[in-house]
Amino acid sequence: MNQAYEVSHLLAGAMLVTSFALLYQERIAAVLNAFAAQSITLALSVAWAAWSDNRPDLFITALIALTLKGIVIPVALHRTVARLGIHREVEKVVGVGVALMVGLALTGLAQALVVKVATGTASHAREELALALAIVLLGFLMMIVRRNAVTQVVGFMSMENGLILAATGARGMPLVVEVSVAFSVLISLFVFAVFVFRIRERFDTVDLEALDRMRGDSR
Amino acid sequence: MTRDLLVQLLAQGAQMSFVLLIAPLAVGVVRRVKARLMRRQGPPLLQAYLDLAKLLRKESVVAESASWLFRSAPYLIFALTWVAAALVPSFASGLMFNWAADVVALVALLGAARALLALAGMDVGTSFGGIGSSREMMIATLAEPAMMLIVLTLAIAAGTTRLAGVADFFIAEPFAVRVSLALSLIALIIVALAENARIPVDNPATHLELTMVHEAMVLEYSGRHLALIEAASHLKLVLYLSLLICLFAPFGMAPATAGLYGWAIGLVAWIAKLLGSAALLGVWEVSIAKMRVFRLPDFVGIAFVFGFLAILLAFLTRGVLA
Amino acid sequence: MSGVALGALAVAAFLAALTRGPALALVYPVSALAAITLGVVDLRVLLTGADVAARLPIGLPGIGLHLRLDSLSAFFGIVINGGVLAASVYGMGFDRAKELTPRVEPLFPLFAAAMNLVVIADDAYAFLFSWELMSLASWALVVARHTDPESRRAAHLYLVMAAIGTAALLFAFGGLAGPAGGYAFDTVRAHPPQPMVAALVLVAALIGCGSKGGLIPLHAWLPLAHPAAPSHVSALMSGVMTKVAIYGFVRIAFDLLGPPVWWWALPPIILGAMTAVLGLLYAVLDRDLKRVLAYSTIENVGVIFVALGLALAFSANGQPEGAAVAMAAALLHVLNHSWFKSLLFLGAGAVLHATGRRDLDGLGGLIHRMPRTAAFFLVGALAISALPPLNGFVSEWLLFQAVIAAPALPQAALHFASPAIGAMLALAAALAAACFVRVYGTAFLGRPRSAEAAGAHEVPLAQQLAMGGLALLCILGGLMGSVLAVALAPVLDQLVGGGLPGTDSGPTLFSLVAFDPARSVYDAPIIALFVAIASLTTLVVVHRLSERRTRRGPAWDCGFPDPSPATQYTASSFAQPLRRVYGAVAFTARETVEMPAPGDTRPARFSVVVVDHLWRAFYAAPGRAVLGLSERLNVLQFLTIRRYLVLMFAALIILLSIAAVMT
Amino acid sequence: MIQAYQLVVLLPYAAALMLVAIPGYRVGAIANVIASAATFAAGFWLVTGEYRVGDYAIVDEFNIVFIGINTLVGFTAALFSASYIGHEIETGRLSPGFVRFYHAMFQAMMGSMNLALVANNIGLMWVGLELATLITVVMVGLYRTPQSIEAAWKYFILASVGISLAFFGTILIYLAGQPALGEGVPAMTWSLLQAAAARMDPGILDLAFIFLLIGYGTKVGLAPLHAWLPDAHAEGPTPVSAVLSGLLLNVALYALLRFKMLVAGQPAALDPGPIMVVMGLVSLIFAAFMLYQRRDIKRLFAYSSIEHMGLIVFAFGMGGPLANFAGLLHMAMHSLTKSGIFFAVGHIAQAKGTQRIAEIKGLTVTHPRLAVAFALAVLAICGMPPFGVFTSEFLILTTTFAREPWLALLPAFGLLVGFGALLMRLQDTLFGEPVGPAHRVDASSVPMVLHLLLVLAAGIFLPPVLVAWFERAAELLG
Repeated sequence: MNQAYEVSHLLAGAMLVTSFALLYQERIAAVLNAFAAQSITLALSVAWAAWSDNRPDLFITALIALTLKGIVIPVALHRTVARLGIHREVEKVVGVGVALMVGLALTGLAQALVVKVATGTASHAREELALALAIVLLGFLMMIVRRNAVTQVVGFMSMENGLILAATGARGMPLVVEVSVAFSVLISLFVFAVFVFRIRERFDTVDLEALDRMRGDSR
Repeated sequence: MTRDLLVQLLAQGAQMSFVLLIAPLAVGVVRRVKARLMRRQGPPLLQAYLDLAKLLRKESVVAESASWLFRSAPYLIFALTWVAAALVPSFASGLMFNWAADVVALVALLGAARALLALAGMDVGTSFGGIGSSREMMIATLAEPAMMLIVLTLAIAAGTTRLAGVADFFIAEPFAVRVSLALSLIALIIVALAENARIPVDNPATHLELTMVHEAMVLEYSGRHLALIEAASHLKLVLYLSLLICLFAPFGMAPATAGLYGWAIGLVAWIAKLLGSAALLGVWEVSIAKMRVFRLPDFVGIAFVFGFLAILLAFLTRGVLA
Repeated sequence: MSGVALGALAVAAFLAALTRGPALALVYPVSALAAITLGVVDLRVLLTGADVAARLPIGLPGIGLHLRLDSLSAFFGIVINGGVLAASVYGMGFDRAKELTPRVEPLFPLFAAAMNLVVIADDAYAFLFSWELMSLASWALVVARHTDPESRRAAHLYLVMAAIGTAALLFAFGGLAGPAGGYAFDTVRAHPPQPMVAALVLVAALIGCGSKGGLIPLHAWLPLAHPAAPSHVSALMSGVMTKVAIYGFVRIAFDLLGPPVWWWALPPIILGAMTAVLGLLYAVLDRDLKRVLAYSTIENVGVIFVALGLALAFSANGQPEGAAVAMAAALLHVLNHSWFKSLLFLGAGAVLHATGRRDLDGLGGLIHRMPRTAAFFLVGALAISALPPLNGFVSEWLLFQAVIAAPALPQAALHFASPAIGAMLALAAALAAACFVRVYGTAFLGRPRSAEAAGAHEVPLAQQLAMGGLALLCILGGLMGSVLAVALAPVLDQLVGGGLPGTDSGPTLFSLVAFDPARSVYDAPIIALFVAIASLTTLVVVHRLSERRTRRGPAWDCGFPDPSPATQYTASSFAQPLRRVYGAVAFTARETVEMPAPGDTRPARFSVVVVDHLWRAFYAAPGRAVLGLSERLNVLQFLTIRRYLVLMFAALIILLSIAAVMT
Repeated sequence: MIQAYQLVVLLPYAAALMLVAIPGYRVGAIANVIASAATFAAGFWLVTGEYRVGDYAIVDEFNIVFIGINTLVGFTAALFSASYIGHEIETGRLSPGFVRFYHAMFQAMMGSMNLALVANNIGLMWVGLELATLITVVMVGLYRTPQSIEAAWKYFILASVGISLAFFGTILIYLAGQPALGEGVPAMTWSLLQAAAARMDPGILDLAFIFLLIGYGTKVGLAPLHAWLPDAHAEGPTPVSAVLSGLLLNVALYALLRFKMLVAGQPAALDPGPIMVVMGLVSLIFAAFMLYQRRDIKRLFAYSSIEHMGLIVFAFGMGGPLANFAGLLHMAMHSLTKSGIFFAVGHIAQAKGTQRIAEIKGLTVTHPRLAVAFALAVLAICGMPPFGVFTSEFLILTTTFAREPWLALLPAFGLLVGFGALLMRLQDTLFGEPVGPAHRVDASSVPMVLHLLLVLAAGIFLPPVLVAWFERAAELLG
């Protein structure tokens, strides 16, 4: 039994590494590739959980994670960046070093929070929960330390990956498939809005600050 | 019983008429002493009576813009002052009328007279009436707090605010000259000078527009109205003098129960003391010049300070502080 | 129960009068009728002493709405309904076409009903419900002349201050009711709060009722709001609403808080004395007729709070007869003030109605053109200056007797305070006399200073009737002071357990006795009688002795009479000595005279700068602080989406680290 | 046989599907009103029916009141929007094309909100809330002006982050409940979780409550998370703002309170009281100060919603039966009054053709009846008697002072600062010389008057049955 736990723990650890990779990248293309890697690892982990707990419905989630977030969305975003001629570099609010340090701190916080949990629950569920919490926090961090709209979308999606990981980690939680479907709808709406919004409004810079000049309530 | 009531009534009537008759004499004495000290012949002692008689006979000229208030004010002012004067025990304490009001009511009656006079001053609508009224009211705001402190000291010392009661207390122990009472005596003298518009506060004899206060208000009066106003101011002077005498030099005053004989002695003593204090006032007025209007707050302020000190000392001596 | 039924009828009548259109003119007769009905009910309860109570199922769930008409409420009910009656009779004088608007008339009965409700409320919710309704109705009345920005600003400040007062009262009743929520006054009386909470409750009640009454430093709204309302409404606000504020304080401090502690007396006494003096200094320096009256309301509220403070001090030291004298002074002053202040405001309304001007420097000589209003205003002015035969002096005399008895109190703080308080009250009395001589002198006497003043005409009969009635009350109140004091016996007994010595103890039936006849007596009728006899005899004697001829001629004016009315003393010139003496201290008043260089024909310029420190410290500064802070915070509305996410992230991380650290 | 609670949820969804097929605006509006009326009838039937606890649906004292208010305000909003949107189309501000799916979205939103209220399963409730939020995002962008797109975009991003955090909280609740209730659906049903609260794991429960507080708190509009609310209210059409302010905030707070009940059941867990008190006070005082700088009338009342939500969260943070009762009462009164105010604002915007306060003057002269209704509504929200908000604020402040005298100063300070600003703006709009156009207002004023009457009635007399529900729920809240 613990052999199954070892593999799922390994895959969750791999996803955490990709989250740090997201923070590390300089160019948008690299960010998208790192995100694709994270989604594929998620798909493997969900498939492994489905196989080891013989819960067939999880295979659908794994499939969605693989196809939609692993392949379709990164490719679409690659093409958007190319078509719109959005400049390649990632506009950083905080340097890479600082971002990584904060990431480590968040992971430490996640560990501290989860270690307090009484041993009543199965121990491996606690480790998986700690990793999932760390991934969610790192996804959130990604959204706020990078200025590009694309990196924000990626941050949001990596946060959502953390959620799906936590959901699959929770043994026997119903509705996981339905929720992962709902989330993928949400994300596609997100990307769709970024895609449509950009072309029709012809904004040159993708920097969100530019968006705010059109405020309704002037100072 | 009715005989006793009759006697009381008679005594009260006598007291009121005495006060009225002697007032011009007191003013005459003050003017005569001032003149003699300035090595002048000075007007005859009865000059004030002659002035009043002259004014009564002259016709009264009233300004067009004056209203009924202007013509009726003199009568009211004279009546208020006369009743106030009747309240102050002169030759005997405990007369029939004095339980009707205490010191606070007395001060308020004089306040009413002053307010009516100020209003009458403004009625004609000339600038001098305005000057007189505004300065008179300002001086009043300075004098009233000091007067209140004096009343408070008397209440602490004598335990009552009825003048008759205070007089009886001082008759019983005339020589209890405590420091607090001395201080409140000085305060009362200063307040009296301020209220009667005597020298340091206001010059009764002047008609120099910018300096006069009381005279400015009565500038427009003539004939019988002016006579009444003059009589009222004389009465007010006698009132304050007899108040000083009754509170601080009551020897010779007949107690409430004394018979006719006691009253006679009291009357003689009272007239002597009254004329004596009038003379002293004359001496005082010669020895000091009139102050500028805006130095009055400091002058009357002295009365306030002494009044407050009197109370603190009264607390001390009466051991109330325990 | 008939009382409550009548009360309900009156309230229904009030609300029925809320109709629009031509029925507007119906408002005042209905209000007058309702006021009379309620007045009769109050009088019956006050005299018989039989409380009338009722419990309606509405209001707070589980507690319901308690109403009770006990002798204290009855007394204040009489004050309220007297004022409402006078204002309604005055209101009937408005002519139908021009002067009735849906902005004022429907709110008048609502305002009156709310005030009556406050007085009969017997639980915290009903009290505050009607208290806030009263503020709301009067706010709407103050903002009736909405086109004038001044009255809009006054209305805004007024309702904000009223809200602050209500918040303070909420705290007071919260403290009284305790965590269990026992809001009915009976449960509150059953278990009074512990000392610490009681102190907080007293401070909160002082702020709440003081702000509505106009205690310094919570007064600044009153002189702006009261004049802005129509005159008969400002008469109600000044004469009656401030009394409802005092009722609130009396109900909490004397009835609900249980046995008082001696230092409770200090805040009301100190604040009251300061309010009295400062209120009048404002009044003396102000040039707007209705604002002067509003400031003098502040002064009278200050005097009443001093009396209440003394009553608290005496009853804390177990001297019921002293407390009875102080409380009688307070209650009589409430009654007297509601009469003469309403009279003065109605008079000011009549002047405004006749000349259309409110500034004193534009009036003058109205005594010739409005003889009856001038006479009634004179009675009001002399009454408010506390001059003997009238009613103002009765309560002032009782208050002075209480102050004179104060040195007997054991606590050092109280008995050193008594001379200071005595001096300040005497100063206030003198300033009041100066202020109202100035007002009456500039407005009614002398020669008219403007065309409007010259063209003034007498007001309709109904308005004269209202003013006349109040003037009569002031005179009767002055003469019958002792009768009123005795009528107060049940109220005094309920509040302080003592009573004034009966009328039989004094020399005559009408002599007012403070402690005992040997100590101090004031017999108004005898004094008035003697003054009348004296003036009549002098009249007869002088007419027989002297020339009876009177000649009308130009004013003497020291030989050079000037026809132009500008030479007369105006309101500000009359106040100049007082400004020099007192203004420099309280308002750093500075007068600068700028003389032109010799040979220069330019006229000299005289300017006066009066700085209102209280306004600057307690109103301007906080106002600026709030606006400044809101400007700085406004940045948060214009951040980018990323920065909002940073805020959200920070909130999450803070909470997570708290959770990590805590358990 | 169809149960009331099923009807309340399925009816709007069915109506939504039907409305998608109806192209015309006029017919759509009427259908929308009929559907909302039917939902209101179902809601009324549910409210008067008896409680039942199924495995997916629950009807108890706590959510019965909110279903009632939800369906009522939904109906009045539909009534108002029928005439309001019609006017907007006539004046050309909205082209018929934009409004194509408006009614369908309206009904779908109502259905999702009812789903969230009725759901006994915390996952289902999350789905209901998420759907409602996403639909309102699209409706906020209805006008297709740059400002409304910007507002919708901001609302979308912040709401999505909030939704995902809330979902994470839901997973944690499931994890915390798992040891006590075993795997599968039981560990996500309210009634069972509530019963087993004492046996749940305190550590995970704290973590879960924090995530839920931040996640659902975003939709409640508490201070640091409020950024979407002012712009969404100002740029969306007025009926949407009314529903947003009146209902969506309440449904999110309802969800938050359900979880507070859970945490209250577990004494070992962190006490949520102080956290909620702090967040409530921060929102209350922050929003009060922001009111002074607002130029747009709808943003003004959006910040007033943040202020009142802060006060409500403060009341629940204080805890104790009386404070909880006051909080529930305030929630109900606020939703009725605020939606009433937004209806009035809709009228004013149509009468004056603008939302900028500087350009709205002298309403009492040009539209006296509208001005009086608007004045009464704003005074009601400021906590003036005789309206219901006064009762709840009375209870909140007195109980707070009785327990923590010095703490009571803060909410009072916030309310007074807010009152100063609202009164200043109210007087600016009502009084003075009229400025700008004075068009005829043809949006129906029935909803506004109905809401005012309900709040007035609650201010004077609270029906015992309502009081019993609130008291029962207040005990549950701990």
